[in-house]
Amino acid sequence: MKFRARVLVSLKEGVLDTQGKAVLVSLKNLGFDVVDEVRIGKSIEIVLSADSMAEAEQKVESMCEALLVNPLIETGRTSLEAIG
Amino acid sequence: MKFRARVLVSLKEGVLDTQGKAVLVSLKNLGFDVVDEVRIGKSIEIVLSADSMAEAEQKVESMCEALLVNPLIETGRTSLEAIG
Amino acid sequence: MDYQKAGLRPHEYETIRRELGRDPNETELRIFGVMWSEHCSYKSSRPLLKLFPKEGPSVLKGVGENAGVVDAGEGWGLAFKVESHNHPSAVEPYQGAATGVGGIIRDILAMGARPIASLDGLFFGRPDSAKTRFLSNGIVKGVGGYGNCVGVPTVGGKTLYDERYEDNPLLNAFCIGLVASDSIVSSQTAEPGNLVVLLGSKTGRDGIGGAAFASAELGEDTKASRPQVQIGDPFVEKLLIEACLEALEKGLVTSMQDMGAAGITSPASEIAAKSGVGMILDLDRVPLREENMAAWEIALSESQERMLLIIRPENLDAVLSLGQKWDLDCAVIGKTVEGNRFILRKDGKIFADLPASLIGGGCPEINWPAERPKDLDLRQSFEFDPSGFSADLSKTLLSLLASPSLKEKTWITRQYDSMVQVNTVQGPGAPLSLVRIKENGNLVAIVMEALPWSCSLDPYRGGYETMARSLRPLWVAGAMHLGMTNCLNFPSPENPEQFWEFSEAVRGLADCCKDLSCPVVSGNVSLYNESAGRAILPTPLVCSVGILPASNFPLLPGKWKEGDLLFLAGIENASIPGSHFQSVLQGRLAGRPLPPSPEMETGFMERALQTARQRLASSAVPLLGGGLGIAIGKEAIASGVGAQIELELPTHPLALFFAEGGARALYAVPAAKVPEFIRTWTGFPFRMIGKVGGDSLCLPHSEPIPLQILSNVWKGA
Amino acid sequence: MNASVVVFPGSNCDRDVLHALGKIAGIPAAPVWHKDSVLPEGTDLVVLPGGFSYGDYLRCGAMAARSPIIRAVREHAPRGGLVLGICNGFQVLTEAGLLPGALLANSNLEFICSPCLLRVERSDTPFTNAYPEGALVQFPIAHHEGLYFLPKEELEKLEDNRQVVFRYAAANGEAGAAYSPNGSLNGIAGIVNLRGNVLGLMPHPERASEKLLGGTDGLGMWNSIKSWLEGGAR
Ligand SMILES: Nc1ncnc2c1ncn2[C@@H]1O[C@H](COP(=O)(O)OP(=O)(O)O)[C@@H](O)[C@H]1O
Ligand SMILES: [Mg+2]
Repeated sequence: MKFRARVLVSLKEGVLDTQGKAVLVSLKNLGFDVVDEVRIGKSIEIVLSADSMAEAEQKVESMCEALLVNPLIETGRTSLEAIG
Repeated sequence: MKFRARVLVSLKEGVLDTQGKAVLVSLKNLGFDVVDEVRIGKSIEIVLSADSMAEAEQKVESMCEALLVNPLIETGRTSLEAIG
Repeated sequence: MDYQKAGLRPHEYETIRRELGRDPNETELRIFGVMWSEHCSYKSSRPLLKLFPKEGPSVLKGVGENAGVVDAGEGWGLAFKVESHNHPSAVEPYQGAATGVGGIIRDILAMGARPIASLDGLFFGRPDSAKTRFLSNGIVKGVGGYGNCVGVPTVGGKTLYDERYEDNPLLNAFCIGLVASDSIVSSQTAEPGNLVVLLGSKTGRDGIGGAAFASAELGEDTKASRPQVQIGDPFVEKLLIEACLEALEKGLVTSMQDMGAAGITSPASEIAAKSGVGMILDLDRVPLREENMAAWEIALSESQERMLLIIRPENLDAVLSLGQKWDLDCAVIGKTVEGNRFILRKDGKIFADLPASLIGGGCPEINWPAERPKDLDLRQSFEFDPSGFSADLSKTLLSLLASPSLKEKTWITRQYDSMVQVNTVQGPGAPLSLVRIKENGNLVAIVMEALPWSCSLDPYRGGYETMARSLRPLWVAGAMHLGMTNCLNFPSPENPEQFWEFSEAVRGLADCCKDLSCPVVSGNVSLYNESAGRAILPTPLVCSVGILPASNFPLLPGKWKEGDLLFLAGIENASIPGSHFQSVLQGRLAGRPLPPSPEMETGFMERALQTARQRLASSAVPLLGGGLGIAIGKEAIASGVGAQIELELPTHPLALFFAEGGARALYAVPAAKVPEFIRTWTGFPFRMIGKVGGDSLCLPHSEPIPLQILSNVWKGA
Repeated sequence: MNASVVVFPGSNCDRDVLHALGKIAGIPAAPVWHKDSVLPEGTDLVVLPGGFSYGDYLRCGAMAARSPIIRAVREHAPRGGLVLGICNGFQVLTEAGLLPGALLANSNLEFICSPCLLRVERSDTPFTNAYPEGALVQFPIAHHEGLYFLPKEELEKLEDNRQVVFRYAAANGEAGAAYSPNGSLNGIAGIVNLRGNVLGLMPHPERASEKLLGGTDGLGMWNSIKSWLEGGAR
């Protein structure tokens, strides 16, 4: 079976999000003063094969640990869907 | 009212995803041969004030146009929630 | 599909039908549409390019290959070329610039050379407009993003602001590489029975028709009409460089070409035509990134980071394993055969069957009518009237130093890795860049120059001066020139006045090259740089390359010493027309730049070389943008010491200090060397103009400028 | 005395380091491919050079830190072998967990190529014993992700353990966050592990090793390593 996982990787609280800050400033400069906060993260979309949703989940989990997320500065949140 | 918007910015179909390609190779090298495809995008989280959901949506829409999304190569998908 | 949709003119279509003896099919038509576009065929400029002198004792490989190669001594050659990526950079600045850098690097690689340095020429519109900010930020980030990652140092460049580039910014990318003279790769060496191998990235629908896009004016609907933006992947390019160089070193490659405009079709048909072989390509063997690509899409896709290798069958395994080693796609996509047919097949069907030489070489030249601009006389009539300007030289100097085109460019240059490869002797920030060749100890000297203001007033004189000005910094540093490459950025040739300017500028460049024996070894033409009737200034850009033997340390600027005497070598009355003074402070270009003087140039060259070789000065700069005044100002800032300028003033002190052009330089000479310096320069106009010392710059009859202020103004701090 | 310089796909300072070690410092050095899982026999020093390993696409150094050769480096370090990560190599070492912390995007979000003054905070490491403590040296930087980050308590621990070896500084000798060109916490430009045999730094000593190229302050590092390996400095 095929699955599509989406891992949202965001910077941990307390880690300076310079890019988010810069975008905030630019948005304000463009006249969007209604914006309070901007945070920028990564969205990693993975298509993979697995026998079950549970297996797919576990696989993605180990990919996060092995490579996709640096736990010192980031957290990852995974969502999964079966795509046939 | 406050809203939290999340804009998922991904590369258009057909546009070379240099990052995704490199991550795919690396995952395979790490032994994850179950992975077929990796695409990497940005996730932009915005906290903003607006009078209504509709207004918030329209504001985020114009931010995407003005700055957040490069329509030549990217598409943006927005989701919104009221946070009080 | 009709031929006009493919971008062909009626007589071009007729030529095709006549040569083929039949109607071309759709794939063939699309191929001709792209290959016979201005960008690929040079149909409007070919007659002019014949004016350039292409031979010289230094030339190892001349025009006709991807890049020319000159002799760098002890069995080493330098391959170099400059190319435009203007249209793509106007539409998607980051990727446009990035792929421009990537493309020129592959051109150099295609000669078998390891790329050792890049330079970038940037022309932007109004410095304070939002559009310019967007474009310039994106373009600079793109140049850096690509060059930094691929590990080729960006060691210099040129940046100019003028509102006539507002909608059509220019990005010219230069690259130079080092190759053993006996290992230069050629596109003329394929033999029948070779395999055609595609190495690098997979092919997608990127930039299909990009060459045609670069051959028309930018329209209102540029964004919509842009096929698919090319995305650069510098990481893959780095792998490609290493893989190709390794393949060459192991002797696995018979011939090689980079893939740029017109995708696979261009290099493949070029190799076939130049080597005198036929070629059969199976497009279904091309590794694809997207589904359902048509034959013509595969044939014309401009996906980046790909090279075409021609190899002998016995080397296939070794080449495939190199591809594997470097994680690159590597596939045999065809073979060479006897004859001259260029055949494209897919799924067992023949999609194109053409004489190879017709594709790249068959497009008829166009001789556009040229007409001297009607308003030229008016524009050239000019009498300098200083009454409208402040007579205070200090004030004028400060306002020029702060002008966008003259002020410090650190915001750009610090985004470029200028030191990787550990060869950079002089990086950005001087009139020339210097790169050491580890292999023989010699230093390569590179200068990029363009003078659009002068060219718009008098394209012949402007072209001549551009060329001469690109050589003078070499001589002043002590380097002898080896050759030049150029990028001719102009608006539409279909406008007779614009074509006249184009022709005159080329004539000016060519005459200077002939007068000073500087061969033209490569180049590129970019036309149709206009939109909505707004044309760019005529912008021929030149990169000259010279060599300095290992035993001679270069004479560089920024090294004033307390007590040095300052000398101006060269005439005192240069030209206000076309100068920064005129453009910035007068706000209107008028008059005529200096006429060429080959005698002055050669007289200057001999003495400048001698001055450098005998180390008769502590510091030296040729007079460039902003003239004598700016040269003094920048030298003081760079050296961190002031000067007292004392000389008898002519009627127009402003002209003495801020006029431009001509073979001139500013020298700081230690007292002990003065007699020898004077002996060297006797017979050429020169005079002492002051003395180095103190912590302010004192210009005649003007408020002294404290160094700190001078430097802050220049840095925009 | 042997050095191995790891070549990752995308490394671009590997040849520079080989040149500095081999041609200038006189330390025999050879390249090692990232897919190799053992270091060449007799390797005393492993250098992870600068560049853009794997394009630096996910996080700088992340993918390189998972390559086979790093497993060998992990075994080399506990044996007391020397490991030096320069620029991208420093990023790889943090990603591999061989050094603490992470390197984030420069605070101005731009690539910065510029000469930098550094204060040598320790002269008792294998890499810096030829410099007097507190010496000011000039090495260039060239990176986009050089902001050294570590959560507060851990940062304090790092300082307490005297693991900071190079700090961005001013000409008057002051050093610290105020002089970080990239926003680096506490002005940190380079750190060592507790044992002192693994050093990572963002600036490039190999670019400051020849007078012709503008400076020779980097020679001190090669000389330190040499005398350490020859046993003199231990
Ligand atoms: N785009 C650029 N890329 C790299 N270096 C540049 C660039 N623009 C300018 N420079 C460097 O800055 C210096 C001055 O640039 P230039 O545009 O020629 O102005 P000027 O007329 O003041 O010489 C030169 O040393 C040049 O190499
Ligand atoms: Mg210049």
